[in-house]
Amino acid sequence: MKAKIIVMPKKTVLDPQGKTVKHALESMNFTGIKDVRVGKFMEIELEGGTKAELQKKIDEACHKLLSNPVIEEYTFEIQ
Amino acid sequence: MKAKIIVMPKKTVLDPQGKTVKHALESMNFTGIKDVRVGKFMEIELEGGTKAELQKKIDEACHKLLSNPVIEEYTFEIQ
Amino acid sequence: MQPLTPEVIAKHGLTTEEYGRIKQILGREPNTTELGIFSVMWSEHCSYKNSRPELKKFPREAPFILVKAGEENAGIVDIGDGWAIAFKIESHNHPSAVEPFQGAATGVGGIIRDIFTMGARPILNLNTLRFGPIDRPDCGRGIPAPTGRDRNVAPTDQSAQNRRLFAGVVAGIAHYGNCIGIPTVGGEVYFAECYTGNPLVNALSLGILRHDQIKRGKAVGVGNPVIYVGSATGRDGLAGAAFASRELTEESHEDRPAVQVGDPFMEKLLLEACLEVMRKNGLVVGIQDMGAAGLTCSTCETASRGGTGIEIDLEKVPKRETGMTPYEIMLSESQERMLLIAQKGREREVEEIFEKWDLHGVTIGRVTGDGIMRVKVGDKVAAEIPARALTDDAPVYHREARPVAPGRALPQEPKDPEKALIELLGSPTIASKNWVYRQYDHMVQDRTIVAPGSDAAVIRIQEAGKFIAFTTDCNSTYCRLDPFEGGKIAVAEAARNLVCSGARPLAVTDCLNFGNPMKPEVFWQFRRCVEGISEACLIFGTPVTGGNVSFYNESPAGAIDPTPVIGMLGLIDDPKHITTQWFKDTGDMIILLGEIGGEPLKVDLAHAKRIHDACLDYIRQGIIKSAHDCSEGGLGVALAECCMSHGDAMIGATVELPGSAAALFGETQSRIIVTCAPERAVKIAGRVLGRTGGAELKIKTPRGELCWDIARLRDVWWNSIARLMER
Amino acid sequence: MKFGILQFPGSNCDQDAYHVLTDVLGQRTRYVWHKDTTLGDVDCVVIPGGFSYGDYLRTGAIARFSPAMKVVAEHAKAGGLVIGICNGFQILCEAHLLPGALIRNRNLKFICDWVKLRVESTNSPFTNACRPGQTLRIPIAHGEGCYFAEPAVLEQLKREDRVLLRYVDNPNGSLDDIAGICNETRNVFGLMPHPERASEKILGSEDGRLIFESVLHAAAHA
Ligand SMILES: Nc1ncnc2c1ncn2[C@@H]1O[C@H](COP(=O)(O)OP(=O)(O)O)[C@@H](O)[C@H]1O
Ligand SMILES: [Mg+2]
Repeated sequence: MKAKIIVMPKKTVLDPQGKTVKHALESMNFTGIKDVRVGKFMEIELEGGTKAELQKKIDEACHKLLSNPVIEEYTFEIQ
Repeated sequence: MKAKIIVMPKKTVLDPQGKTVKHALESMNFTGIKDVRVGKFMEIELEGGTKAELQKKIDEACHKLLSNPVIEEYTFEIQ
Repeated sequence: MQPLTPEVIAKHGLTTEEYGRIKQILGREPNTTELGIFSVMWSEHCSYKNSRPELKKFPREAPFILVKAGEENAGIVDIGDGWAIAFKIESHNHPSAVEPFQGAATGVGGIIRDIFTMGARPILNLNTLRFGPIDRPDCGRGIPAPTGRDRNVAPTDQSAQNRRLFAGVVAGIAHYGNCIGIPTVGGEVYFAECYTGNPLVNALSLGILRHDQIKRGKAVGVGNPVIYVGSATGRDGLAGAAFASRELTEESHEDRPAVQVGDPFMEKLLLEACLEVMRKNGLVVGIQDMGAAGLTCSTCETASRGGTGIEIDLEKVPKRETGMTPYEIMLSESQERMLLIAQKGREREVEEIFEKWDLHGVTIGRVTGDGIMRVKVGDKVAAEIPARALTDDAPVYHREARPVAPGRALPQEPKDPEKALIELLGSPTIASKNWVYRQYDHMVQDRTIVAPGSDAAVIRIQEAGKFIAFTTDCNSTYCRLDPFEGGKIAVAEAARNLVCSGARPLAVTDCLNFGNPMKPEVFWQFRRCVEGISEACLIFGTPVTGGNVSFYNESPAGAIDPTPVIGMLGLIDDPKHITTQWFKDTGDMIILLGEIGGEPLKVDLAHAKRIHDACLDYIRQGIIKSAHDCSEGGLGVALAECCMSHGDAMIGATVELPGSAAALFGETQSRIIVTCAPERAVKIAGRVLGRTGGAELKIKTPRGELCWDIARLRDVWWNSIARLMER
Repeated sequence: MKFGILQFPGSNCDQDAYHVLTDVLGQRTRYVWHKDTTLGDVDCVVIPGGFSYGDYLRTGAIARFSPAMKVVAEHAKAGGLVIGICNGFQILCEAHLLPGALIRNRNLKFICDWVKLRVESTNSPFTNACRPGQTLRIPIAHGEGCYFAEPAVLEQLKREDRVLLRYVDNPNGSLDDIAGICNETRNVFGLMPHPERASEKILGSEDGRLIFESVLHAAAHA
């Protein structure tokens, strides 16, 4: 199975990277951009375990290791 | 509308970050991990334009700026 | 208007008496925004209300001081030929405990702003770090994790937690300093139990400028525009007062981040743009960065210093989020923002320079003549307070101090001195810090003559044809055992490190990290350390030009050991004087300046000064080839470092020591190991220890000969931290 | 010979390069602002180190689109000399003026240290003052200096003698120990180490000067 995890800076936290990318796109004449946010995408290939078990394990991993709860939030999917 | 973009290192490019995450997960007693890859996730909020137009624009942005075809590949979705 | 309940007042950290004083100043009840403004300006961080009477003991005067301690954002000293140096150290301990990477990064960003605010171009950074032990599988004894956030580790494994903090802090400092292009040229790292749960992160920055480029944080010239530039204001760093803002806002239901995210790229633009604006003839009247309590602090302080008032309109303030209240805007700690007071009518010139750097300067208000800090939202007044009341009328407290009997550090007789030296060299506090400084760009700007790895960093100022040395020092164990002696020793060690590098000590900045000052024992430690530092600074002729106080460094296990970090600047008169700690040639004489044995926890300052002067004198006469100060681990560690700290050219030594092995590791103060060509040894007043040469360090003692392979010593010393961190 | 040093928002080794070229080598040198649309009389462009646009997104990714880079590409196409140091190398790769890419160091950490480099080819305007096989001592300071290219590209680089510098002890995981390469026409050079930090004895090495002196040598014999 595969876990796909998205980790994004929290909405209220400054995202310097997103801000800079927005500027760059605009200076390339890309108009109509309201906001850009840049985060991480992780793909974990897994072996064994039921979906429910993995769900729990991945959630724990996201919380403890893969994201920084102080400034980031995560979502994931297991397929 | 919103564009959600995933940029991942190509399979042929080494991904030390993925390897490090794999190790860290294993040292947390997370077993059965076959592979971890770490990439980027970008969310762009857009105003104006039809979906088809945006599709074209985002594809161009991905190709030109948001990813480097030498080392990365991208996929995106517009919602 | 909503009445302010006693709980709201208490949660703002204000006492009933302080609240009474606020009402008296205003002649009415404050509103919540005003309460927030008073609470930050009267906090320890901004007002130094608990420490000010003690800090007055520091010697602060000298003919070469251009901007005195406490006058401005950083002190400035004259280094001759019209050139000057601004430097300062600041703590970012608590944010780093919560989020090590961003906490440390924004600490670096903050101190850099303090320097360029003065008109100086920052040319070097240092960092002083303290963590709990990183080398024990389980050292926690059940102390909970600092944040309850246990990334990557099981909660009981404190050592792993400390490693995570250490790694995060170093990466954060690297991130900010490297990106902005200021070399991080030195610092220190200690590991001790008392910092578990309360790491210390002190960042220091130093900049250069011409005398006529000094800028002040003064709002003068009624009618002059007040210009805001830099990052937009968000709800950053409001966690401390989050309760209040939560009650106050309906629109903001989101979690407020306690931690600010730094943007070193933005700061680089600000740095370049501000220096360019400041250097344009008469354009900038006053300037101040927005640090803690951002807008509040910068507006009322500039007005207070200028003897004026200031009026701003919050509608004009660039905001990152919608629905922000005046309270939130005034108390936000968003990073990378500056406030300028420009000359009226020349706004366009300011804007043009900012635009060149892709920044937007926004005029948010003007200087007034009524002495009032007036905050408006459009036409509505949100706060109206006499500016002086916020800065000069802050309460001052004389806290109770209760002495603690001094402890003693007795040198122990190691059973196996050969093993003991290897263990000492491998212990994280003594081991090489290359794992740290290799992550810092310590060479950018083409100034670094002596990189991290010798007693002090040596930096050239090519634009002025000058050379300076810088070091930070503090042994907090000494300060716990005897705060007065510990304070003296910190200054003496800093001076010694400079002297060993060929520099003449000039001036000091200090970062006083202590526990809760309401505890009389802690306050006594604080007072005694300050007194010790003061006495030593007097003797060495190095006035204190500024610094920072960080109280409330407490973990569940209690207060940290007193940690008054000394940052000291030295001047090198001639590049020929630049000296490093490692042995240079085979066959040289090894000579000790100072005593072999002696009371470790005492420093005789007059004696120390004589040793320093002698050492500098030998360096100036070109007699000695290397000089290394003896600190932690005594002669044994110092000799080993002389042999192998320069990886490309290691040279062994054979020395003879009288007395027991304790003499080998005892930490007697005021000692320097120097080398010279044999025929010049007669010119040196010291004790000949032996000669350099070979691939071993051999020490003959009355109990027999000890011998170490220096490659082995090097391996243990050089790789110890990397092995712990990357296991 | 006139040098032009590019300045992007976030460049931070621009002044170092300027210092070495003017004060140490006595060359006529000026800055080229990233918004400039002409190089004027510049013969050799130096793209300095630093963190252009904060290194956000990818190193060099945003700088590559600046107006000045457009004229640098034209300059290169016309045979003009271009040196990209560190971030400059990253920008040249992003701009496709050099093949491959620079990715994160294998240990995921920024590394600032002295390294030894081997001169693999002296057949270039950037290394002609070196001896073949000469070892140079020059510092590195980067977080993303691991060179990567597809196997076919690497083959071509080797076949065409375009790897000019290799690390003696690979510090960052670079493919085939590559520290510096040039383009097909040998007038565009990218390297991760900082020769401008090793051009004065007092800074610990003068080996970096050989790179700049090669350029002067090439110009004198052009
Ligand atoms: N956090 C740090 N950042 C940069 N350099 C450091 C750091 N910690 C230690 N160093 C460097 O390592 C060397 C040894 O430090 P230290 O053991 O404190 O020396 P000393 O005892 O002579 O003061 C010094 O050059 C110092 O600047
Ligand atoms: Mg020390």
